[in-house]
Amino acid sequence: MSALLSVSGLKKSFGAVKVADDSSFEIARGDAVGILGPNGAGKTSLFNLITGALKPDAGQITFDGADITSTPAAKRCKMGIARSFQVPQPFGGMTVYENALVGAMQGAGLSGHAAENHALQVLTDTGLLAKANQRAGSLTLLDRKRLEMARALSAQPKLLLLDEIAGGLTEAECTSLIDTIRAVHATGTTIIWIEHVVHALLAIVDRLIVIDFGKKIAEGSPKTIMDSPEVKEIYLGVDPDV
Amino acid sequence: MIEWINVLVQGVLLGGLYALFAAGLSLIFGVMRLVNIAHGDLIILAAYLGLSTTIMFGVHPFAAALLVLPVMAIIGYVLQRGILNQTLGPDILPPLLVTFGLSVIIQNALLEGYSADPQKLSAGAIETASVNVGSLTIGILPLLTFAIAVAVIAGLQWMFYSTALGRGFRAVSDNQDIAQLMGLNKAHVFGLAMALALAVTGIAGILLGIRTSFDPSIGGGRLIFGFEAVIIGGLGNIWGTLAGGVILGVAQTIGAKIDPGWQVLAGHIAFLVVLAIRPNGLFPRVQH
Amino acid sequence: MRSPAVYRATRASRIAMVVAALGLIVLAAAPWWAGRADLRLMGEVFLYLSLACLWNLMAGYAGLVSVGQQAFVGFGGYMLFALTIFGGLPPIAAILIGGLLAALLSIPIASLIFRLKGAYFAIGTWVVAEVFRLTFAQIASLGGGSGTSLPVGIVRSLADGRSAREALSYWLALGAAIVVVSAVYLFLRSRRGLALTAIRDSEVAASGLGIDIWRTKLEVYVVTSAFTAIIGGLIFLQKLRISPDAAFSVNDWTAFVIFIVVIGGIGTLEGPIIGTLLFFLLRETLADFGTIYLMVLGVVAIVVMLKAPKGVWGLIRDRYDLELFPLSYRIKLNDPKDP
Amino acid sequence: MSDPILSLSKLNAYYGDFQALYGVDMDIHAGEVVAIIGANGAGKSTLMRSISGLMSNASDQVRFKGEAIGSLRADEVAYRGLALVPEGRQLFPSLSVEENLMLGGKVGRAGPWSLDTVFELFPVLQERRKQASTSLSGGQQQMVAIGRALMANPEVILFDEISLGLAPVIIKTIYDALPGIIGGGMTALVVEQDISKALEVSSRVFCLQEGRVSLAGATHDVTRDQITAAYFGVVA
Repeated sequence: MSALLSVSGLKKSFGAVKVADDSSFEIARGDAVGILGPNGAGKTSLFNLITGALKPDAGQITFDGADITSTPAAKRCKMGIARSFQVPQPFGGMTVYENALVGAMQGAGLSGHAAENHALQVLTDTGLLAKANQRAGSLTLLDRKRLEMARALSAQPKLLLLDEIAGGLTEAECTSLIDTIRAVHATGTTIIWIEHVVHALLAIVDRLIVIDFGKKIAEGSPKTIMDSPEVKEIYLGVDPDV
Repeated sequence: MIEWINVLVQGVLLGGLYALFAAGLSLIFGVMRLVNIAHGDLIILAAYLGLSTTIMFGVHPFAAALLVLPVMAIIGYVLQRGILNQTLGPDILPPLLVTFGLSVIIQNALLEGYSADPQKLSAGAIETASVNVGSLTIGILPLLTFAIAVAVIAGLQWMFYSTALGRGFRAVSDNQDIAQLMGLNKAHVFGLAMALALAVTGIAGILLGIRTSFDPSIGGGRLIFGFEAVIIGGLGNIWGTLAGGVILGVAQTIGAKIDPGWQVLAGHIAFLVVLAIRPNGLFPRVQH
Repeated sequence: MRSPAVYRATRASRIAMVVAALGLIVLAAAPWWAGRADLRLMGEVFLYLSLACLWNLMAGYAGLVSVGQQAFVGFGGYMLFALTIFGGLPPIAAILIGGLLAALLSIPIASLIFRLKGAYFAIGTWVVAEVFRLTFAQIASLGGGSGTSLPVGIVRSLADGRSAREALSYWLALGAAIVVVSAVYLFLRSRRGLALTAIRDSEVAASGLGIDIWRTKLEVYVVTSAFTAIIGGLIFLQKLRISPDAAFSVNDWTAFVIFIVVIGGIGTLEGPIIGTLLFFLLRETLADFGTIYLMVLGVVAIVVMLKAPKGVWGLIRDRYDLELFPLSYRIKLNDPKDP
Repeated sequence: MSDPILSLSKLNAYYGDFQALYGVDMDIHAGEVVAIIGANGAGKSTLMRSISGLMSNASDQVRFKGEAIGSLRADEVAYRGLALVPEGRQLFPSLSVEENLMLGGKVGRAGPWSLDTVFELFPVLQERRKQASTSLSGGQQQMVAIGRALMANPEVILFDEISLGLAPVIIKTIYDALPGIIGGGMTALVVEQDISKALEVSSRVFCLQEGRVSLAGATHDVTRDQITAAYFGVVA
């Protein structure tokens, strides 16, 4: 079976800083993959390249059998790629519900009651329904992060890219977030998740990719990766001997 | 043939004046990303200040510059710290609207104070003096204007790259927060940049006033000439601004040669053509 | 538990709708109760209201801050003159065709000036307007730089008698305002309007959610240009005389319009309406002071931008959560649970 | 014990509606090296912004040598002798290496640091003094950022994630240079996600979690388990 997303030889640099250095990997349909790496390793840039917010210097991205390397961002969303932003980008002047409605109408291409109901469902699933009428600009950071996920889900993606949505959550909130993501994954949505809160990540993903300096330095099952001394050193900065 | 060379030379020299219009615009955009819609009206304000000074003290316009330049600089500093600093931010509307408001205020204040009658600064013999180069006759005033433009731009370039003040301008332009950490008060630095920009505007205003007649309504047009010179030359490149001014000046004199009504239009068309083929201008600053 | 319901109209919006309908009936009957000068003034109010609504759609929603809308006002005005004088068209047809031509013309213009960003886009639009002004000043058959008047025959063809013509001119202005406000309202209420509002708030998120930003902005620019030209035609149908300086005046057709929108509240539908009323209130009050009035207007605009950037309507809305035009989607929660 | 050189009392910090710091208390004494650790989003950078004046707070929530500086601007704070090495280096791209350093010295405080002593500390910078700062490697850029802060001859220096995005060998070079900097009696706050490096150089440690101090103590007293608990909010 062909991969849903395949990235090969991806390169991107800003001046001397390489954010993607010959990155290659494949994500199969239904996968849940975690991405680890220190701050500034190029994780968010990788998402920007996959979603089309950045143009690569070299390399190829294929999605669902089509070469999307030079496809505009908006089209990629319609094809089935949606993401959450690490720094939340809510439509601040619109209500929470309208934020989700944009994804339902534009990304998922629904209209009328189908769109309205889908947006409602997404808010129910992500626990934002009680705040549906609130202006997104007045949300707390935590709710903004929830909204990031809700909006991405509202586009009914085949591939969902989550960028650090668990940071700063309480234990209970984190558990409910994990439940939500697990439910999304169970419906067949493929997930790539960048996360520093490792225990949350490990509750969902069945594979980890570690990147540093834009380079993929390890890939494998969570257990192999987390036990690898070099990953411990690079990612946590913790001396493995301690 | 000689006629066309003459057109070319006149155009280049006219470009000096446009480069002076543009230099202040370019400086403040470079330092604080501000586009000042009232820039043209400030040029005209400087011309009127020059007019009042020459009348009040009975001095030559060049001597009047000694008063006009510092006054314009003070106006710039006060304007920046009093009003314009509050408009800076990611949203482009506040600076645009506020400077638009200033433009309307300045225009109508000048109208109230000086009436709509066209005025001119009288500089005496220099206005008509000329030198002959081969079979070309070149006016001293346009030549002087061009030389001043080159000197001003060279001076700005030197200030920007070789002085502590320029270092501060570049640092604040790069990263306001970090510059603040180095002990630079950005509100003050922006005030200084605007003061310097309006001092240059003062030079432009006086030279404009000697060259042609002016009235309170013509500021908008001067803003557009300056803006076109900046974009043609390429954002962030101060020598490019001179080149942009020259190209605009030459386009205008060629247009005027074909039909007097075409002078300004030809300049605009040159600008639109550059925009169509080189949207970043002819000499954009090289990104490191 | 029943599922939550989506609704849009609020009590305030229903009341506003009824009040507006009654008000419109009264306004439509104005030729029978208002004096000649008042009728003229009200016609002018409606045309400014239309321009303000259109500029607000472009700048407040699509982020296209243009200071060159006088290009299309003047173009529409000149098309009225050119198509009636040389084409023999009836004035109203000429105005509508002028709108169509403006739409066509705006496409190549957009492809050029959309290359400029932010404030440079703004001045770029101004350059285009200057090109229009200088070009029309070159057309000798339209009076060149000094302009021309609408021939008496064409004016007479509008309606019999002066008061009938003035009533018609008033109704056209009123009708235009109703059409523009309704069109902008219906557009913003549609799914495309929702997309445009999303672009207003965050372009990066909007494009990530499947919205083609360039195309959406182009559509807004083209439609706005067409309507602005039609309003321009109506303005000069009222004036009966046109010249390049009057037709392409940056102060009359752009600066005042921007002030209206900002004072009223940019990025809202109610803002331009309130702004237009305040603008004319100020103008009529200070009319005797000449240039002072314009300086006061500039000061008011600056103060509003610095102290209350959301404008008068923004202040009211934040305080009372009011919405007269029901654009928002609201959710009625049947079973509010504590989070 | 003498009065603290830097003292935070009930420091709250907000981004709009969002509260990033909740009543943080901290006393730093002259000559101390204090580590501040915490997960992403715990409030470390907000703390640095609050102390350095990039974020404005209630005036008496931050005191420097007894003076309430919480509501001063960053440039005013800089003149009083507090310097920040910002996260991500943030050199001025239009300035050369030397100009970046000279700008650091703009506040004109007297002390041991000058262009010469900075070049002595990081000799590679002397060779590249005329180059554009963007043409340097990440590690060299970090040296410029540190040198730029030193040029102010501060009494307290804040290091915000100086190992971020640098290869381990480079991090080692930078940290090897630290004793030469803070050995001279300078007070330092070291914010790090590289916990072991932070603990290595510090005598006291504060751990932040969700905007609150979750652990404070002498470095040699706290255990790895305590840190893990304070860091992640769960016992691993």
